[in-house]
Amino acid sequence: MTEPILKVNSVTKCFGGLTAVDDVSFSVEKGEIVGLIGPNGAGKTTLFNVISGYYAPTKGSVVFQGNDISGKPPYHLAGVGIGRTFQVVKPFAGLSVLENVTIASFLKHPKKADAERHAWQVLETTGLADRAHLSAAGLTLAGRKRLEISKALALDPSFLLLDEVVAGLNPTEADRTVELIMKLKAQGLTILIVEHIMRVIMNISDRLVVLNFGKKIAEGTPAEVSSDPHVVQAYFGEEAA
Amino acid sequence: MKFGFVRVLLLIAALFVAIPVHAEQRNFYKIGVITELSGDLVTGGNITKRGYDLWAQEVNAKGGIEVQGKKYQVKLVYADAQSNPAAGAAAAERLITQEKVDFILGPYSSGVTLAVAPVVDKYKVPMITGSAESPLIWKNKFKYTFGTIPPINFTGATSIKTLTELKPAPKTIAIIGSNDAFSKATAEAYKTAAEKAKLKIVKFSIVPSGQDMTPLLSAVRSMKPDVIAFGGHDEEHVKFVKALKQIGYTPKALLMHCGITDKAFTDAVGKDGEQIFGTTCWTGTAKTKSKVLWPTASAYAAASQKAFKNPGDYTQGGCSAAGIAFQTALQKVGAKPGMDEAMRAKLVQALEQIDVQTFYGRVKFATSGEFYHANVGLDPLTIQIQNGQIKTVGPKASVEAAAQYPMKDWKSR
Amino acid sequence: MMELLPQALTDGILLGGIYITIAIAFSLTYGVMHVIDFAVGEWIMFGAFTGYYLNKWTGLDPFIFLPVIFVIYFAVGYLVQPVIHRVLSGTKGNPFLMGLVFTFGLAIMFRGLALTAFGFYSNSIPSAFSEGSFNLDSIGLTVTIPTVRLMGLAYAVAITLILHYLLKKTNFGLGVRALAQHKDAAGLMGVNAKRTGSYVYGIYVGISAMTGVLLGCILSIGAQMGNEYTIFAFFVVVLAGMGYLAGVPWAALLLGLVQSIFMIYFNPSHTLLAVFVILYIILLISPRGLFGKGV
Amino acid sequence: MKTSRGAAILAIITAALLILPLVVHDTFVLRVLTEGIMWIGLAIAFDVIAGYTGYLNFGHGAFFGIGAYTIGILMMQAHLPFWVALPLGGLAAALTALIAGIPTLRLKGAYFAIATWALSRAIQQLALNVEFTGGPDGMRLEAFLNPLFFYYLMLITVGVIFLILWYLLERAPFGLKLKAIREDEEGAKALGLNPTMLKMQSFILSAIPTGILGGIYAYWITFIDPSSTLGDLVSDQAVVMVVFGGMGTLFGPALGAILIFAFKTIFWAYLSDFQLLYLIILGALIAISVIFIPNGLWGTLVKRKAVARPQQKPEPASEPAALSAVAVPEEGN
Repeated sequence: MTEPILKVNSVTKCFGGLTAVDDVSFSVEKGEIVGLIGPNGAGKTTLFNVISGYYAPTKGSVVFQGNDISGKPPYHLAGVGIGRTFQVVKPFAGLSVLENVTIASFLKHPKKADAERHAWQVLETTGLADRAHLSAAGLTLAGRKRLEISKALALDPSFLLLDEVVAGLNPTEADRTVELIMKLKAQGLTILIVEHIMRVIMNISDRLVVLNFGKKIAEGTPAEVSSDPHVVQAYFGEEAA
Repeated sequence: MKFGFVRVLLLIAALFVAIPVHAEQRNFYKIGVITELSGDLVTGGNITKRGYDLWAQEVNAKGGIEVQGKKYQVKLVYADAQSNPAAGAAAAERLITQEKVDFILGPYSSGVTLAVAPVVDKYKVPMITGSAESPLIWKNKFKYTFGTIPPINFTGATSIKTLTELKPAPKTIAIIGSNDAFSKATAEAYKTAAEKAKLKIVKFSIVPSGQDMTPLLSAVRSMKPDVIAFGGHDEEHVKFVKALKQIGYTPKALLMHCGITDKAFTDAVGKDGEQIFGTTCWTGTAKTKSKVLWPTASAYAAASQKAFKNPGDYTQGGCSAAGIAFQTALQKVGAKPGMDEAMRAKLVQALEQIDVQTFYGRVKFATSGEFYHANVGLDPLTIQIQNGQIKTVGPKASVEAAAQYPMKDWKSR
Repeated sequence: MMELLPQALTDGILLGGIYITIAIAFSLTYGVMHVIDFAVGEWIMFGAFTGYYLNKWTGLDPFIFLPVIFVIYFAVGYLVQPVIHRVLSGTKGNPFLMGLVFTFGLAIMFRGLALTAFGFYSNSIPSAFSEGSFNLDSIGLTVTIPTVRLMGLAYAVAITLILHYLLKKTNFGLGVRALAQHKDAAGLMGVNAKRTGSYVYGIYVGISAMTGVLLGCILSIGAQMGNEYTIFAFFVVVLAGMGYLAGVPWAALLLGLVQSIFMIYFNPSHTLLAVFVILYIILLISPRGLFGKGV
Repeated sequence: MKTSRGAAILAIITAALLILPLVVHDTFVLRVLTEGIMWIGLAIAFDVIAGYTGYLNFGHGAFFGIGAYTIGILMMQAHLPFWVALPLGGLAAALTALIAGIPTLRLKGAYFAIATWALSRAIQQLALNVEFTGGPDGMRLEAFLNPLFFYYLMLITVGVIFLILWYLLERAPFGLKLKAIREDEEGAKALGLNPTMLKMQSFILSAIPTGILGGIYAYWITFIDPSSTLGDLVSDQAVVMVVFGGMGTLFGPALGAILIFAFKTIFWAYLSDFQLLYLIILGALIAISVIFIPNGLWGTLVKRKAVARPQQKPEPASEPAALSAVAVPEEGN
């Protein structure tokens, strides 16, 4: 068995007295899509922030492609191949869509012309090419979520962290995004995804990791997880248990 | 729209170039005035402007300056130095090259004067400043720059001397100066004079400009100095007197500088201004006699009162005297309007030689030493505010009234 | 030198009182409207001259006019605010910066108007309170407290308490706090953002104008006096944490004490240097002001 | 807008400025142009940190003053020739930016603006209180009053500054990276950008030209003192010029500098009896322009043009809406 691309080893993250992530361990194999689910406040986004370098773990470590990356700044992680999106989308509102993506392309294409060409390619992939010259502030929510993915992709990452890229979209748009994610997987990208919409996450994930109150309560294939009593209890409360 | 940009540029360029630059034949003297009409020093700048204006009015009212039997009117052209040396230098260049002025009446502040002086030297156009009095100006020995107000290190000693002659003689002094060029030089001049007069200096402090000085004065109060001397500007004088009064310390004598001779000071502080000493070279009641324009200081004060509802102070008088100095030198060399470089050089020579009695006192510029081209003809005066009037209390030869000493307590006024 | 300490502390606290009056209302407007008002010093200056002329014409003590001046300038502020609101709620450019530059323009214009209308001389507002002072010799301290400065401190405390009461105990205050917390949410709660903003700005301009009268009694007045007070208003508010009202008195007292102690015990010429360096260092250690509670 | 046409027009303006002294011999005109060019340089340098990076530096004047004092001290006390002292002035400003930037660039918005203001005031107080600057008396440099020398020196210096900044900010990736920092510092990190480093580079890039211009100013004006070179004048004026012209562009601040300086100079030179009116008009102008052209003059002009002219794209636009809000790289923010 090959070395997993990402290993999360007993990661704990505390804010003051509050433990947002509590001793979580799991790993992601190359080429798979792993879903990270859990009720609101379960610590998913915090864990994302730890993996992408926005927070240093209080305890434990994150190993990416065999290197300990815990506590490394985000821009360093982008450099080693980790791309991420934000749950609250963060477009550079004053710039055009193309410029937004070009900025990300600079990572692997230091020349401006190359970066722009690369950005166009990414926009073709994500279906935003027709809106390339629009101001990013002028995009719809769906467009902005697509832009988030485009920016992460423009980094040419080997590992993608997607934070609720489907939530809030209408069914058609959601389907298009799912299609895109599957296409990325087919291209060989490894993806860790947080998503609220069960229909989506159950369909696309190879495996699921379930968090509740900062702790990992289950891990396995979607089928395994959905029948796990802990998970059912976490999601539907005591009445269902 | 890029063409719009070009058009704007061209328009601006045209505006400057279009101004006629040919030499003028004229039958009046065109005189440049560079002073601070805006910015931090707007008060001082406007006082100098009044001095220059009053001189020009008076000259013109008398038909002009008589040179070789013909009378020429004077016309002042102003340029605002914006309390900024760079603007002062630009003003000089504009007045000289575009307005083709015959000579220049200079800025209020020493800083602007120091930036203007090299420019007038370059173009060989004489300038007299009626106000700037930093010792630095004269040390630089600019050939074309003169000043009618003697430098502070020339005047400071007199008032300290007057104070030491009072009975019972003061023994201790605290000296405070604001941290600007003029005020700091004033404080230092007082310090030098106090050392020479064997006064014990219990405190010598320079404070940042414009600040509340109450805490410092509290410290001074604990040392109980007989004399407190302060170098500062108009607004600081008001603050200083009020602070001293608020903490309730009345020294035997409070010495400030010429700023208090302006009526605005007594207007502002009222009876709290009483009995404050100052250093000056001129008051509206000075015993001066002159054949040029105003016959006496009081005639000048009356004219000023009529023109500006203010009898004028030492700075304003110095500025009017600057005009008189030029006037005298012009007559001496017979320089008619539209002077060439040779004539202007002669004018400078004449300025170096003049020794004239004016309403302001004697004007005589030093031609060597540390006061090069500063007026050393004046006798510094010690003045005191008595019943809202400026009275000369020293030196002996000029005394108008006996010094009131020690100072009356703030509370019993 | 130690016997000077009580006086040094007293002077510092009294000076701090002056800084409170300059900064507290300014902090309120920042908290609510997020505008850095460069014209704060000019409002103070206008108030000072209004007090000066009212005193001159009527011969009455300027302290009597404080309510009149508040009413006049409250109205002025109330009327000016919609313009600032328009600048700040613009969608183009950077509204924060625009607000700042807008008030900067106002400040320049006001200074020009004041020089034209009031002339260039410095002046002073006479008051019966400028005469006396209290001595604490009877309790064994060599401390003098000038009555007029004590009035200044009392005014500062009164303003602070009134603002506190207004914000914490009234419906209006609830609206203001809601607005400061979140503009959109406040709107949902039925707070009229525009109207409330106008009241707040009116209160701020009114208080600043009254402060001007006080400064005229304690220090001096002049058409160009505004700039120096603007700087100190900014520094106090930044030190307190911008928009954090409760921090203002402490920050103001700290600045006053630093200035006073420095003038008495160190080289007075370095006083402002010390003030700026201390402000700078505090910002570096605690980027949101002394208490870390600025917005 | 087409780069070739813009470049051609710039070339024409440059050529015109280069040959101008052959036609115009009036030294006052040369002086005014020299100062105008200086303000263009100061405004665009200020815009690097303020407009492109989004950090409003109220201490910009400190770099100018430090440059001026460095040249003054090195020439008058160390007796170094001007050409040796001048780069050292830029270096001194860069060092100041480095030392001041490490802590201040962590601050945001108003805190940064006021901290930098406090810093510049502290530097001014320092200059007032130490011996080697001459304290409040200021410092005089040896007068070398050659108008042509200073005109060409200023023109070439500002021209070079403009070209370097134009390349770095509009052609190289650096400018877009700075804009990313301005728009969203946290988000930029995820894209591999190191904000701390970029902000520092931007701060230094803003400081060096400013320091050099301060040095030229000192030698040109021959007198410097704390109130004129280390006061608020440079910072205040730069803010006004940049906001009026249009932030986050190079042409905007240049246009703002030209118009504001021309307005100021014309008023000053030919309407000097109305100096107070000048303050009132300038103040009103700033306030009104903020209300009606929040993107600055250049931002507004370019936007209107951009809407009028369809943007060329590699493929046809599929949505008509795309035309209504086309953005171009120079767009101000």
